[in-house]
Amino acid sequence: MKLYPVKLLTITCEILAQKNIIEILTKHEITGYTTYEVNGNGARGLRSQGLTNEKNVKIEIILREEKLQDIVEEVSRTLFANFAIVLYVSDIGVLRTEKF
Amino acid sequence: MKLYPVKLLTITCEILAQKNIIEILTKHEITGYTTYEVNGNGARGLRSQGLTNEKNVKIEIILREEKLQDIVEEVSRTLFANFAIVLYVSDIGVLRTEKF
Amino acid sequence: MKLYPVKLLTITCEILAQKNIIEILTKHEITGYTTYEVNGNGARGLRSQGLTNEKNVKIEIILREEKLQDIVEEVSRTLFANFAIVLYVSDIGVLRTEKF
Amino acid sequence: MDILQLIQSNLLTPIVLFFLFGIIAARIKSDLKIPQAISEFLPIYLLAAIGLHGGIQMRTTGFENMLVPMLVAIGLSLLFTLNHYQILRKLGKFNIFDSYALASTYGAVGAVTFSVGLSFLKNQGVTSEGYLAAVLAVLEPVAFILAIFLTNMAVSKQINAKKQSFTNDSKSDIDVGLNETKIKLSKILRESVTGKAIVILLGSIVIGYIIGKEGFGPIKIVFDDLFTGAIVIFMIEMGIIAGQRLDDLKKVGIFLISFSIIMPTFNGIIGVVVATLIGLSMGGSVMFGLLLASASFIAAPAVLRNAIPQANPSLYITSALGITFPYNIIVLLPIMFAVSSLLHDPEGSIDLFHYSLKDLI
Amino acid sequence: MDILQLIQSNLLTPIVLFFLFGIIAARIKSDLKIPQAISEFLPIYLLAAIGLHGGIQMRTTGFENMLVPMLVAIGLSLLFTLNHYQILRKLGKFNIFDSYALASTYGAVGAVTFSVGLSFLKNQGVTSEGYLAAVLAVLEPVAFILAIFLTNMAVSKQINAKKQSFTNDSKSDIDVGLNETKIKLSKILRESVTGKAIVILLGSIVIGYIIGKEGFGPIKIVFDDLFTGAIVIFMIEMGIIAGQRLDDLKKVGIFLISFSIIMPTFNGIIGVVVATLIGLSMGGSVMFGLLLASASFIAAPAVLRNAIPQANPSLYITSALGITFPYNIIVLLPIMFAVSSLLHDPEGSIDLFHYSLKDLI
Amino acid sequence: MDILQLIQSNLLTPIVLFFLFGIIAARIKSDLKIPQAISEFLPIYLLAAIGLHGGIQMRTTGFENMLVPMLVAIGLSLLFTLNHYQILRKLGKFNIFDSYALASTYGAVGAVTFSVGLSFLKNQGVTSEGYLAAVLAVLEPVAFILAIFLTNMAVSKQINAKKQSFTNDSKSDIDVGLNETKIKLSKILRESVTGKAIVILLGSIVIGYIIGKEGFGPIKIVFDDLFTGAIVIFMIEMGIIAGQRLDDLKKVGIFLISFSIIMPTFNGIIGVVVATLIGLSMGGSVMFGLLLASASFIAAPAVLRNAIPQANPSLYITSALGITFPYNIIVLLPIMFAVSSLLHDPEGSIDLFHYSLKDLI
Ligand SMILES: Nc1ncnc2c1ncn2[C@@H]1O[C@H](COP(=O)(O)O)[C@@H](O)[C@H]1O
Ligand SMILES: Nc1ncnc2c1ncn2[C@@H]1O[C@H](COP(=O)(O)O)[C@@H](O)[C@H]1O
Ligand SMILES: Nc1ncnc2c1ncn2[C@@H]1O[C@H](COP(=O)(O)O)[C@@H](O)[C@H]1O
Ligand code: NA
Ligand code: NA
Ligand code: NA
Repeated sequence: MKLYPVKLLTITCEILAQKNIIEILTKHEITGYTTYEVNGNGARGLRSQGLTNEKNVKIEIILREEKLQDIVEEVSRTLFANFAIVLYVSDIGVLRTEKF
Repeated sequence: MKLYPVKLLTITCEILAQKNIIEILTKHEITGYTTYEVNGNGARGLRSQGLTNEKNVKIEIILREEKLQDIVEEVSRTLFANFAIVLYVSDIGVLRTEKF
Repeated sequence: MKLYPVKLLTITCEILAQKNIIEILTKHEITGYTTYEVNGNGARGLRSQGLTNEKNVKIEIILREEKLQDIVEEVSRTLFANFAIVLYVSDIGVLRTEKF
Repeated sequence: MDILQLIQSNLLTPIVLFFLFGIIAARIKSDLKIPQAISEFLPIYLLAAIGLHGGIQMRTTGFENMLVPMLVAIGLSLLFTLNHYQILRKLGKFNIFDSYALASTYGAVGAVTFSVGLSFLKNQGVTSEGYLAAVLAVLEPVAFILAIFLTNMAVSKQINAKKQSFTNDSKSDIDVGLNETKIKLSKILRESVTGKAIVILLGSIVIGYIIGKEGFGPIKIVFDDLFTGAIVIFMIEMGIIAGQRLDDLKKVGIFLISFSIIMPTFNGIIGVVVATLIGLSMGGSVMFGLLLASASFIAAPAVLRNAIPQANPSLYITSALGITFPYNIIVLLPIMFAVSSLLHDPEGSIDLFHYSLKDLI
Repeated sequence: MDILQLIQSNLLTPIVLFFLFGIIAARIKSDLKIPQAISEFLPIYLLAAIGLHGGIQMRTTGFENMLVPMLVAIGLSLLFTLNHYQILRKLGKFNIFDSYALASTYGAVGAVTFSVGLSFLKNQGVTSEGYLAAVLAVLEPVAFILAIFLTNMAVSKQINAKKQSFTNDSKSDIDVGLNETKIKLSKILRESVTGKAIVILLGSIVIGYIIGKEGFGPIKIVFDDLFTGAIVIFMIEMGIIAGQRLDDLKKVGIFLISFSIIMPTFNGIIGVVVATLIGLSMGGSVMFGLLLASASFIAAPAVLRNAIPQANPSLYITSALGITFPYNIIVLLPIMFAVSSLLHDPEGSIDLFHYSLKDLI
Repeated sequence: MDILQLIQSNLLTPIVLFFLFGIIAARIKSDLKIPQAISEFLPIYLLAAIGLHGGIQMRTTGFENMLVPMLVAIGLSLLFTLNHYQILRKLGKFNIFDSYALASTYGAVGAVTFSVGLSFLKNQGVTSEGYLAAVLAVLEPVAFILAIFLTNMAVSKQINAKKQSFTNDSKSDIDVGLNETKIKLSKILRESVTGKAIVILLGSIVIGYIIGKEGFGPIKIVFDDLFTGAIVIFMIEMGIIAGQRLDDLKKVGIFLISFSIIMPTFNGIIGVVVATLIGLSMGGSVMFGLLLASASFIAAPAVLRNAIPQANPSLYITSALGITFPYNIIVLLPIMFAVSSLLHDPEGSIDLFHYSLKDLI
């Protein structure tokens, strides 16, 4: 079973920015992603108390290196200034590259 | 503190396949894993609405490279065809290899 | 968009140890982290049933390599003996190193 | 009241209206949803309430008269499952897996449909036999077990056929099927019987039976008075889920859509008639018919996804939840009520043919 | 009873006490919290109850008399939003984004405040017009839409100004604003109207209207009798959240704190007076005033965070939830009640000046 | 009714039956569970209801007679904790950490047990002193504080002993213990007092005291009428958790199992007798006994896991939840009820020795 190298992009952001991120993904023709609610602490303070709208969400996207650049660029350009957000990339191996 | 290289296998799949995966792990004598419910979108459509049974779960297993191959092979052989499932492997470092 | 290499420290532990870990992070002047509740199985048995206090939590910290050693050392020294806990480190890339 | 009037007045109950509301909310893509913890808790609560109620009533009426209805229900459920299979496979041209999955989904019962039925009768001031809650519990696994057994037998038949071209020495299909099925079946059986729906239902029946009417007193407000309100809240979520599924109707196809309406009608009416023949009350016959008419949409996916993973879940979930459930609670329930009224009191107030009679006179 | 007495007696109701308790629990950093699923479910439940209640009442009173109050409320809400903006921008020196965000937060309405108001009136044995629930639903998006439109227009004005230094050929600001806003506005409008609060509220009004009093019978216990208890539980969580926000008051500044108290008082009293003039009942005028006085703290962040992301959310959330909400339910509600009593029955029992009169005699 | 009859009739209440049902559901490995949000919310609700009830009653009876029972309860709780330690360390041969952890778990109180006790009395038509809710709140941290103090002192004693072999200049153990404990203790104390159980309980007592009976009216249905039904639902989850723990009984060992039954009986009966002596009512004495008999299984793990992390949590959780809790609510509660009846009315209807008397005559 050979594992093919692809990228995992992980975005942790306030829940109200999720929609914007999914829109960016859709625009770049990426339809596969996984999301879940998380709590967090960062430059914009504790995000784990209060109303649901003030929670965080983590969005994970497995994608090929080719698409990574554009998406990272667009997310950072349009959302970094106004939202609580953190983003990182890691190297992973998958079986079926045709899926991503 | 030296970090020893091991593998992290991450499986995102529909919640009803969780049992099958845990069974495969048990068969290969792996008892350590972490699970949590997630939402997702992929080839089998949006998996974040509707009944609980239609949600996804993420299963993470820290293991030695030796065991990785067999498990990945069995999961892909028995579950890929019939379940919504995605699987990837990453390199991590741990302190106590004897635990895994 | 250049990605700068930093470390991702992931700690999976029983929920009652979360406070201790956050204290260690604070002591080392780390204020950014993400947490979420997970279920798990390990040396200390199934941690996904029963009272909330018996659940697990996952804590993820993006940090620079310089701080990693001290924190890993302190967590393992003070918490490994008495708590259900697992810890691993991975390599990731971020855009804004100044945040971490 | 004729049937149409009954359907119309049923359409205007909070239960049905909030279900329709949920569908609309989903269609206009509202972000309305009942939090998962609440919508997971509500079926447990509803089944506990049904069970307690049933148990308390069984205490006064005794089990002895329960045996015949129970066996008849099991027999009909098995018969219907086989009948569904033939129709789906022969007429519908579905593959073996989808056919068996669908056949058992419609052979099994729907606990939520049952709750709505009880509430409907309560509203009409009609009672039903308490032991039907026990029939509900027993009926749930039956159709699945049959379908899983037959699926595995069919699979081994195919395998055997291939083998036989090489060798002549082979066990009968049934033997092989039995063998290969045994492990899977015992697992499925275990899972069915320990499944939360059956466990809470049977447990509550027993507890209801033990505590009786006086013991029920202090918890009556929670497990009786709040019942209809709780269903209403659950119906919002059911409506939302059904609404989200409506897009999948295209994938389901016109054959299955017709099946999802005709089959329950057929099964339900037969159920009402048979129940009347074996002596059930007017309300009891409606509930008996509803048991047979209802399709399983909460238990089915959980069981079938692992037992017949080759089957396409969107077929059986969409048709059971998106078509049959609304049809059952909106249209078929009043129809069966009318039929049962007619059968139990042929001279009675419900006059199925009053327009024709009117025309004649 | 004079106003002070009314405030004092209001202070000692479970709703207000549990809210204060929640604040204290948060201040002493207790780990007390209402699980998220419950605190997400409660507003849905409260709005369903309000809607059903309103719908049932509208059936008896009819809509025809609803039009005038509805239009007046919309007009006042728009007027107030513009007024807020002027005050915040000119006097408060806030930037455009914060000014519009705050202006619309206070121009919009608070459904939770409305629930508390209904409960307050119930306690006082006073009724109000059912159709106000519909006014609540319609009023919610209005202020946001105006603010978003004006923000986008302002932004394009600036862009245009820059462009004009290079070229003389340019469309009017309003055209550009309209254009750029259209896409955003239609999206926001869609999201507002399909937002869970409005959907459940409108849906329940319609259902209440259809089922009427008899249809409501079986679910009355859940959607009426449990109402006040449910608010009490929700108030614990609201108190906790408000308490956690108290630290942010420094960031908010003295100007905004004053604004958060003076503005609602002004808007609310005007609301009561206008409502009385257009013929609303004593209780209805209180609720009308409360609609205008209340600030939105559940819908506002969800809408504004995406529509005006440049605005600082901690300003509008903290002032609306941390200051205005407690002020409204503890102090302003009794004041408006007294004013409305006075206006509806000038000879009546509430004597705003009884001390002065006493002193004179 | 003699004790056996009382135990038997208690066994057949919904509360006990649903607890047993939960155990069975866990044993047969059913996937039944109450969603976490609900089972986290229920204790908050139960404590609020207990607190409100207690506060309202304290308003009529006043605090003045509360002081003596409160001090006696604290004294007994400390004494019992020390006693437990001796038994566990000397007879049970447990290590220091496990001994102190277990000693305080049994010295502390169980709020859930208290709820069940109140419901039991309600069923028997017996009332109890409202201020016992306040005793419950005060009693919770006491045993933990003592145990943590003593553990830290013991640890520093050991460290000191080692040091002394090198040097002769050393502070007394108590000084060192005090010092090292201070930081930890003040933290634990803070956490105990701001822990959700105590906060909601004390808050509700105060609110109940302020609003009194009339203020309670509109929320009575939620915080009184639903009480027993809510306990029943919670008991399902408690039963499931206890059932999952049953496997751990082997690890607990025969000594600790006996301890978990004998100790509560001893503490409870003493509690009933002392309460009777200091003048509590018949029902109040039962509740006082139950306070002392009960072991903490919700607060204990949360406090001890951080305060004495060296102790093995499965020992104290399993014995408190798996053995003592069921024993208390099923067997000991009726026994204490019988004892209290006897003590309060020696000529009364409960006749502990009716068989022997019968035999004699
Ligand atoms: N160093 C970090 N490690 C892990 N997660 C982080 C870190 N910094 C921020 N986050 C997450 O990202 C969210 C937004 O961060 P911020 O924009 O800094 O408030 C936080 O609420 C955390 O969930
Ligand atoms: N590209 C992707 N990145 C991250 N998660 C994915 C991706 N594709 C699929 N998934 C997850 O895997 C689940 C199953 O995928 P699928 O079998 O493609 O429907 C989805 O519901 C997602 O949670
Ligand atoms: N091999 C593993 N892979 C992933 N997670 C693990 C593994 N071992 C343990 N864990 C997680 O770490 C927690 C504590 O582990 P332990 O201390 O071994 O009981 C478990 O409950 C799991 O959530
Ligand atoms: Na059926
Ligand atoms: Na307003
Ligand atoms: Na005790």
